[in-house]
Amino acid sequence: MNGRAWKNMASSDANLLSLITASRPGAAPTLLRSALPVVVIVALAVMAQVVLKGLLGGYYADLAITIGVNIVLAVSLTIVNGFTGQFSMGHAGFLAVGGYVSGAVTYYFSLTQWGSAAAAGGRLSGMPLSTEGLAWLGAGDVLFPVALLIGGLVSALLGLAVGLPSLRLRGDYLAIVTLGFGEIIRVVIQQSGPALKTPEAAEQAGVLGMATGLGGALGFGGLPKYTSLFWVVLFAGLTMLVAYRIKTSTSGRAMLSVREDEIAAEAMGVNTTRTKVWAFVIAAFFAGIAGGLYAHKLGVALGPVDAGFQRSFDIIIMVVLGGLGSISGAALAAVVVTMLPEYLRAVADYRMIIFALALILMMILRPKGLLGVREVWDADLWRGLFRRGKSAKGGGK
Amino acid sequence: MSLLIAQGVSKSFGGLKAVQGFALELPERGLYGLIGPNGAGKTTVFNLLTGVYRPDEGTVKLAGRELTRLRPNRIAGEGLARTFQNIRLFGELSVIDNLKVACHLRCPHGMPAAVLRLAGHRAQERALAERCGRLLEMFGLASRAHEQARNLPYGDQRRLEIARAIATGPKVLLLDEPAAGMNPQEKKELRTLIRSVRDTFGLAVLLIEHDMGVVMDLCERITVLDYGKVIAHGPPEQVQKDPKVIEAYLGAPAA
Amino acid sequence: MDQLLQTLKDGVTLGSLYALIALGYTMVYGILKFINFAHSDIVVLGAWLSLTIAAKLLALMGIVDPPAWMGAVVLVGAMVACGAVGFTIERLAYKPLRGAPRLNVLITAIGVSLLLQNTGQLSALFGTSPRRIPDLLPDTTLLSIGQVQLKLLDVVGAGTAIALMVALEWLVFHTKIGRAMRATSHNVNVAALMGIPVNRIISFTFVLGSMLAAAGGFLWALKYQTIKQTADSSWVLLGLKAFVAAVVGGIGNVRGAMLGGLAIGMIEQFGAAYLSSSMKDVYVFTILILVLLVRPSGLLGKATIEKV
Amino acid sequence: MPLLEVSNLIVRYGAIEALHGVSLSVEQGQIATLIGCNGAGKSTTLRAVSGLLKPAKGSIRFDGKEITGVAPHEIVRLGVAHSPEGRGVFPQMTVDENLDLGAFARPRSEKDQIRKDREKSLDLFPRLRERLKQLAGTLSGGEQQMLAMARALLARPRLLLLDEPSLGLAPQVVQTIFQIIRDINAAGTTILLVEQNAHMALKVAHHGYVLETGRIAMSDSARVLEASDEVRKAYLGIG
Repeated sequence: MNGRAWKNMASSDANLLSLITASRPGAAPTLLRSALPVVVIVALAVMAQVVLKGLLGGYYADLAITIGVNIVLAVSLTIVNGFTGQFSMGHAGFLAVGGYVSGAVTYYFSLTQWGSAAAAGGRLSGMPLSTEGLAWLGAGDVLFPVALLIGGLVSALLGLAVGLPSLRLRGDYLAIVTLGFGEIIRVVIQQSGPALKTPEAAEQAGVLGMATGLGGALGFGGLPKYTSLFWVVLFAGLTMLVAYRIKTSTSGRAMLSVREDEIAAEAMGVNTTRTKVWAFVIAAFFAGIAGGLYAHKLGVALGPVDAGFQRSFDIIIMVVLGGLGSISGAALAAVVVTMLPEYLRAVADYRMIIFALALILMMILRPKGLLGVREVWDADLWRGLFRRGKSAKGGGK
Repeated sequence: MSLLIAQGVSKSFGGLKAVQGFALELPERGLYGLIGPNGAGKTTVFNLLTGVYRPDEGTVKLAGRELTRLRPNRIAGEGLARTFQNIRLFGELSVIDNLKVACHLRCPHGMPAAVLRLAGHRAQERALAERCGRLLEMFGLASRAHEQARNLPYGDQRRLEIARAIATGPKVLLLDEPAAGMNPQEKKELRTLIRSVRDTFGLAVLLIEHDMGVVMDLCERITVLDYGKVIAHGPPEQVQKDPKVIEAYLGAPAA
Repeated sequence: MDQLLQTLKDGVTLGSLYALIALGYTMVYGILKFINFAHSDIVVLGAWLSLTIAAKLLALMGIVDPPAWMGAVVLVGAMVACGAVGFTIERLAYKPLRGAPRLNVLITAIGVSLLLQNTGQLSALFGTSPRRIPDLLPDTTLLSIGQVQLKLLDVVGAGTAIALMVALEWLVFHTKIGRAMRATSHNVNVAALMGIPVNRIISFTFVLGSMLAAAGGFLWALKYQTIKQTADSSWVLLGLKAFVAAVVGGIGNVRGAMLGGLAIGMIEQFGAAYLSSSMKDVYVFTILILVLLVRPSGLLGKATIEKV
Repeated sequence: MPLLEVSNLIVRYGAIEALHGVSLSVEQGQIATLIGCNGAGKSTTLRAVSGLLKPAKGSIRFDGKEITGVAPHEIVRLGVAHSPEGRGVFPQMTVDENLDLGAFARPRSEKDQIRKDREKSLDLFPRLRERLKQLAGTLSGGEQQMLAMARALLARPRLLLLDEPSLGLAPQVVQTIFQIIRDINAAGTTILLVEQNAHMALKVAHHGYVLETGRIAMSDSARVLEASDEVRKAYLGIG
């Protein structure tokens, strides 16, 4: 024991609150440091749109967009399944909600305001401007992010509804309930009426009519294709940034503690209920955004297949393979899982069989996933790997 | 007035009366023990005090505030911290993060501040790192701050659990078999540690322990449970000689 | 009146099918305390194997109309094959995870489920297009009350399901191995102290559950005739509903699974008939959520206390 | 040669070493008792002997045969029955079924012998005979203990491991249980008895071991230990 430390503590274990208020540095550098990553992400997004798109060409740019959407999905699911250790299997449900809601916003807004559901043009979407916008931006540059946010928010609201049962359920029971929720969402969307085709029809149907005219089981077609590399890189970046900032904060540590040991977490003062529900809400929000991006890439808000559990399983595979709780792991897995079938013919044919086997083997050989909760930039991950490598060479146990 | 007061606390599981009419008065800076044979209901008492189970009857008060129906996290907030019989650390988290989680209640800046990295959040993180770092130093764990908790040797895990409980900023500390599985040297250090913790932080401590050497040496007063009931209460010398206690431990003397 | 009778009949035939599948979930949960997510895929395998065996047999004998005994042969064949698959899965995927966190076992089960689904899709196996099983039973109407027809198919279907359940009930409650299963489900360690080879009992339970699943698949094929590809989402729904039945009845409880199966079948059919048929899946999940929130241990289950 | 010989047994639970090299032996036909306060590792020792725990080091020999690492159901077949701590009856099964499970490991050919053993067990525990059709979960604590012991006897063990048979029982019931332990031993079964109730245990046993935090602190004939102050010290810390 360290005697000096004990004396120091005795004299100065002031309330943490006073410690916090005591140290208050200047506001300006803080603001800069807080905003810098966002600036970098925006810059990257612009570069992706301006430079990368041309370099990649149509096919690969398209693939990159899919990868980006999958990163948003995998990282957001990591917040629930990885951070808090609750097992959600209905993530595709939120994807669907975001897709349909944001689709409804862009489609019907364009239809009623500009007389056509077609894209109103947007520089950030890489489209020529057809209507007047704000300053040098096109109308679509404003409409699209607003629609995405609305989709995300509605999805987050549903996340709240799904998160609430998690107060009383654990593990596999919760998994089944989220799967059921996802299905309910899908079934309910399928009950919606056909999309309204003309401004007059939309006008007549009113807001409620438009909100229920989502194309039903056929999917919601004719959406303006706003999604570009810019938007995808932007949101993938923001999702990772937010996830990272949560993980390295009081709230994030609370989430991880719930996953490690719920009873101990409560005994340490963590409100496990609120923590879990927050995780569900945030994850649902970003999944909703991903849904919006995906819908405005295809021009169709997700047919039933995209909202179904097959899609949820896809996302789970990424999260599990990457490491339950690792943001960079999930993002990496999203890249690999999306790209591998595109590059390897053999993988394309047996795609799901290979991933299923990978899932099973991973659970037996490396139960925490590739990276566990750690990130690729964590020094201790590499040290750990190195040490293990050395001991293996030296004969090991 | 006593700091922690339990009165008539009872709990049944199914038909089994696990704890019946448990009563305890723990004064400020008191160092008390709770002992009893296997299955006497000691850990259940801890679970009742900390809200893991809800008592069927009885009240628990801490510094005059009623704890009886609160959820465990609120009870921790009121100043009752604990360790667990079968160590429950957050194994995948680093040693220092284990302590940071325990500072949860004293962190006013939540998710929005963290996502926007506001000044408050930064200051909070700095304060957390400083305070937790100091705690680790006190417990001799500073060099292991960034290791995963599950990789610590057993004795360090026990100490980290105590440090974590301290980090919540408690008024009362409940220790569930802190010496279990320790060797004599570690036990000796543990005794010193528990005393220092009490003195430094001005806490009241209640501990469950099987090692009578530790209990008799440390505790000012001892409560003995048998079959869920308090059968004796008093200073160590008195409890040791109590025929009811001897019978509970050693069995009825040969007839 | 006709509608009520019709709905009752549908409820019983569907419910007995759910019950049969629910038994597999419940037995595995009872012993290993995890949801065998791949159970529904064994049902699918059972349906496809039934089709394959029936088709192969007809081709072999060079006839078009199957004789009456063929149904039994197909059923037994599918059950044996699925039992073997269940055994293999348990040994290779689940056994290495004894004592692992429940989440890991659940993920493995999802992996196994995906593996079965997608392997079945291979063109060398069952392919991706739906196929029709040969008519194994004549389309005879046994009884008509008003518009409601009771067909041979209904009676054989529900009869087989009920017979199998009675057999299982007998096995679990009146035989030595059944006793060993119940003992293992209550406490693996104490069971081992009785000299029960617990690993063998667990394997046996998997085989038994898989055989019942195969029977469920066979009866499903008999009832609906057209069999969809193995990764079709309707299969997952079927499995989920059977699982809901097991939870509603009280997971781990063999009699509860039967009761729950019947209850879910009835709820689905009555909801479809009297409310809205397109929302029938929603009713089932609403029931699941309600049961889990109000009485998590199910109708016949017992509440457990978590040890701290 | 002793019937059971345990040497240098080390058992770990994860990072915790629960037994640090325990050695003990039980002579054929005797009762040996392992006493000590809880947490000392008594149950752990029994669980290692019956195969529920795999020791990290050390050896366990039964009747001269190495049984370290053998699966528990095989060890039962060799003639070691273990009545576990907390009794471990199957509460949702009848007393009858519980008894049947006790004889699970015995082959069908012993049917008649099993029936006879069953009668003998029920003669030892007449209370159980009245309750054969009752669910075991509805029995009182003492009756459940009797059931656990009767069930263990049905395996026809040469060595019976009894874990805390007095736990949670009223003093009078404890007297009865210990009388039966004597009777069982008199009928030829060797017993390793784990007890917290040191007085009772030393009274019935031939030989005693005092376990203190994973080590054997004392080993002597039961008479000597009974008279010794050391035992009291180990339990209550009275110097």
